[in-house]
Amino acid sequence: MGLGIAWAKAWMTESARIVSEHRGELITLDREIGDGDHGENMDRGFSAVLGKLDGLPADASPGDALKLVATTLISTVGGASGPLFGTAFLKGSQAVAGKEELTADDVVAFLTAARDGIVSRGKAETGDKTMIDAWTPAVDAAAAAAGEGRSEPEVLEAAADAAERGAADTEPLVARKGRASYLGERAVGHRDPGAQSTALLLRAAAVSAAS
Amino acid sequence: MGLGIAWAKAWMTESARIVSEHRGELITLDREIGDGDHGENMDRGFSAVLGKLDGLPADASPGDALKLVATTLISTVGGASGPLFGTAFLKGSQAVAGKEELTADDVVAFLTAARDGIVSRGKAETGDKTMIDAWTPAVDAAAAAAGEGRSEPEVLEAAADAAERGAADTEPLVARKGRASYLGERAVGHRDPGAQSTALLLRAAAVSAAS
Amino acid sequence: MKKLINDPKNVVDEAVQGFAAAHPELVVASADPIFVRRADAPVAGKVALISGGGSGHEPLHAGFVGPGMLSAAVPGAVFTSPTPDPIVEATKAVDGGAGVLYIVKNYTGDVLNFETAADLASAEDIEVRSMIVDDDVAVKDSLYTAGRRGVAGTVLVEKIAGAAAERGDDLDAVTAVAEKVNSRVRSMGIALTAPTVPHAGEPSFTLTDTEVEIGIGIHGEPGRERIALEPADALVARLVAPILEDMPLESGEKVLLFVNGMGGTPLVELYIVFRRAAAILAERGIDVVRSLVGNYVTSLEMQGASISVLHLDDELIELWDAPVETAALRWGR
Amino acid sequence: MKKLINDPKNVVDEAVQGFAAAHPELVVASADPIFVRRADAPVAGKVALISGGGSGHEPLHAGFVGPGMLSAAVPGAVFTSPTPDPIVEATKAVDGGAGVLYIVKNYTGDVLNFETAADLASAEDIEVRSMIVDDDVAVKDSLYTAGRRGVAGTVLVEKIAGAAAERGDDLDAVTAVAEKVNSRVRSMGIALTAPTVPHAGEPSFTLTDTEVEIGIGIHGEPGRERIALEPADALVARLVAPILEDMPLESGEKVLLFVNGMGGTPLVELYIVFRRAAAILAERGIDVVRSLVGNYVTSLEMQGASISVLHLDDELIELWDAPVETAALRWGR
Ligand SMILES: Nc1ncnc2c1ncn2[C@@H]1O[C@H](COP(=O)(O)OP(=O)(O)O)[C@@H](O)[C@H]1O
Ligand SMILES: Nc1ncnc2c1ncn2[C@@H]1O[C@H](COP(=O)(O)OP(=O)(O)O)[C@@H](O)[C@H]1O
Ligand SMILES: [Mg+2]
Ligand SMILES: [Mg+2]
Ligand SMILES: [Mg+2]
Ligand SMILES: [Mg+2]
Repeated sequence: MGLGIAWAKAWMTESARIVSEHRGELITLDREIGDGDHGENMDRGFSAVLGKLDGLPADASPGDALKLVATTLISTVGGASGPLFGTAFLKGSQAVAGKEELTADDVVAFLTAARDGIVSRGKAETGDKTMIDAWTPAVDAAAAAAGEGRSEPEVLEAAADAAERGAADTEPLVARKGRASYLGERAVGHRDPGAQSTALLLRAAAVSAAS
Repeated sequence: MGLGIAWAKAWMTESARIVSEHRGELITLDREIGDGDHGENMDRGFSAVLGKLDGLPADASPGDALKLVATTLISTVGGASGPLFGTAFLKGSQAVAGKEELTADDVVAFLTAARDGIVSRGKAETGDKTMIDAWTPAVDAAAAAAGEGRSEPEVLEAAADAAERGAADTEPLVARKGRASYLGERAVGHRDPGAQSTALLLRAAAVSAAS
Repeated sequence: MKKLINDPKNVVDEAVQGFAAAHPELVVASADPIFVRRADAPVAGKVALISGGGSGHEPLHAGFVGPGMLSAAVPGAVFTSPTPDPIVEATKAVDGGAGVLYIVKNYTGDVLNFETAADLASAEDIEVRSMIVDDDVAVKDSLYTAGRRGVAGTVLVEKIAGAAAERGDDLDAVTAVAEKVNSRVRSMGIALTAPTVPHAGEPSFTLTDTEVEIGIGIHGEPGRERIALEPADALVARLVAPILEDMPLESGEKVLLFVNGMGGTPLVELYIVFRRAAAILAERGIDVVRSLVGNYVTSLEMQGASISVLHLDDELIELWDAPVETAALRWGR
Repeated sequence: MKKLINDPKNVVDEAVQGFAAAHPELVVASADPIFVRRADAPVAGKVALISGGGSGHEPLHAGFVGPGMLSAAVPGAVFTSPTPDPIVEATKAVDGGAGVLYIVKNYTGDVLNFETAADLASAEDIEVRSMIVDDDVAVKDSLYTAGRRGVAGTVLVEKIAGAAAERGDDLDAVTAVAEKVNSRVRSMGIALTAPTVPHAGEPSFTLTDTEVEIGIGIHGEPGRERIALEPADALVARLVAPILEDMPLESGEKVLLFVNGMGGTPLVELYIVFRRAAAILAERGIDVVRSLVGNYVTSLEMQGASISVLHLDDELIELWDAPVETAALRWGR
């Protein structure tokens, strides 16, 4: 049994909750090496997403839902993270378009397309201290788990775990993209806010799949 | 032996010293119920006076010196206190014009003319919480002392003592002139800075006469 | 105290030098004594306008020197009225034979020093008039105070009287226009923080993180009352009410609404204040036909704002709209 | 946090409403999505200019909307790039058939959102070009950063490109002028205090009473280095040096010197900074022939300043001097 529209909706509900809960923490991370709005941006975006979920047609697929997330994030978040997360959900939703239920491989396809979308917009490489440093380990861990034949919830859990480690691993890095890149060495010791919010979103996905 | 040019010069030297020493205190008093510049204004004025004293001709009278003080204060102090103290020294110097040495009665004439000059410019009455509340007790005390036949230093000391009491007595008053008048009841409990600087100047006069 | 200054004693000198260097097409600065005059002064046959006062209120007054507004500005030390000498020198420098109007904010020091200057200038056969600006409704005008303070309304007086001089009004007429503006403008201010006078080195007063001072002046003098911070809309209501109480306006009457920043408040906040003040006036049917929003009469880096309402008529509108070319106010040329 | 605001979420909406209410002769505001456009837009046959970005930098950009400068401004949330929708709507509202130039400050968010908007506008058959402003020499432009930031120089780009559009240049030519200004302007800033973003509620960084941050941006991002407070003249030297290092100027060359306030610094201090910066340039024989001093590209209530030097030529001087009529910059009409 794969992940259907109920999961997609649950994921977004949980995302809105977890982002709102961590709003202050994301603001603080961004204040330290950016401009202090990341928590506010994400919170604004996912509250908007929450408000749109009910408007989905009854027969919507997960891909439809995730595409709605994409356009909503693009039109409400702003900043760097708005277009980047928006592109991630847009490309990800296209990768799973039309499917009623997502299999483990679909989850990997979604995550891979999402990550690739961010890279093609933002041009960040691994180690640049951006959200990519959470997305790429997540994609790799998800692919490995799916390769081992794990279930969808397990694949998402592997992704979330890896994203969290990836986010933590941004701390010692010097940033080469985004606002933190202006800081040079002074960014060292601080976690990238977008990597942290990526971990939160993937954790929400895993939690929603498990329950 | 009355008070000659040496006294007048000593008075001004001591005034510059005492004003500079109390600069911070006058600023604080003025910050509380005014705009915080009185110490700076007085300090600027009396440093300028100090710089002019040497330029006095050898045969200058006390009145000449005090007139120089007047014009210097008028052209360097600014604010409310500049024209008021300037007028005080101008009118006072005119009252003793031409005298080589000031007797006790001359001291009273000087103080009276000075006080009247301030009143005619500033229109303050006793109890308005201004420098007048130091000048008027000083004039009265000086007149009483001179009437009792006291020496010049004693007359000045009586004036200084009375000015100090007068300055202290401004504390419970509501101001009706100057910036402190904007405060209404909120000026109560604060000493008027101009009354305080008046007391300092008259103390300088007394000290210079005694030594 | 953290400021972009060198020796606190040189703040005014250096700022005036910088000002003159930045605006050579508009002004010339005299260094000793310090004043700033129109580059083209004296303008023959036209009434000259001079204003001045303590520094720390920039762009007031030097920022308003130029065609259509002031002929000269005389800056004193920070928050300290200038002495008579520079006023007299400025008077001589700008008199074009048609006389000079002194626009004086109502502070004892300003009044006394301009008074002395007027005496000295008259002694040199220059015809001088003085008018006193006292637009601040925070201060009760009674026998028991030095009278209302001159605050942000001063800019409106200077602009409109300047236009009257530019159109060729004689000294009495220019003075009458200035008096008319003053009689029709009321202001009220609020402070969120205190300014720090450079030579004092400490804030003029202290407000906690949840207090504001209502009825503040422009010298870091404490205001009318200290209250707890409220949303902007509520604070705006507190500022507008005493203005309209003091100068009742009928529905249909025209006003200029001026929201002035005290120096440290961002423009976004000033526009939020403007929005509500305009709405309150609109609710009463009062017609805001002209407006001004910005930092024009400041109190160093103080955070806060003032609201001024000028009751317009056709003459005042025409004079307000007339061309002006100064560093801080410019249109029509 | 003490500000003259209501709900932090409504800061931008209310400020834009206030702005439009204060300047009805110049601008019209759209409420949903939020943007501000010239009252007379679209101007047929002329290239339209749009800029935008996070709010909190006022008067940038809305204060520069009007004849001779921007056609529209798109304000995002405080310090947050706007989303594509309002940019697209603004584009449709101001396109006069000659195409639209986006003037984008170099921040990842601004670049990406304007990029998406350009795609969407092109899909609606509007010809769009984008140019990126990156004048901040505090940031090393290398493979290892997001590149230089767009800061105060943006105003100069907007003014001069606006004049090119007004004189009838086509889209390519206006874009080329904007690029030319950007290639000839360098800026460097300093902060004495941090701004507080309304929705964050706390200062973006903390500086002690004796520290300043050199190479600051306009978003409360920390700067290049933190040093002990020095006299203004020494700090100015630290700002001018990297500008001239990056853009060597020969003796006799002409520049525009722009001293920009960050929002919370009084004008006196800006003029003290101008004085010294002009003197340093004069020592090298560089000719300051135009100047601008004031709070134009701010960072909320941050105290601090930036210095920009624009290397002029005859064309740039002519376009700079051309008439402009906006809320924050106005001359010649
Ligand atoms: N070029 C990029 N590629 C990938 N991620 C990026 C890039 N630039 C910025 N980011 C991410 O965006 C996050 C910041 O988002 P946010 O604070 O919402 O936007 P802004 O930086 O515009 O204020 C950073 O923490 C980083 O993870
Ligand atoms: N009308 C007046 N008559 C007499 N003294 C006055 C009057 N107005 C003000 N003063 C005195 O001037 C003092 C303030 O001087 P100062 O601070 O130097 O000037 P300013 O008030 O212009 O800042 C007050 O403390 C008061 O003693
Ligand atoms: Mg951010
Ligand atoms: Mg004082
Ligand atoms: Mg004073
Ligand atoms: Mg941002």
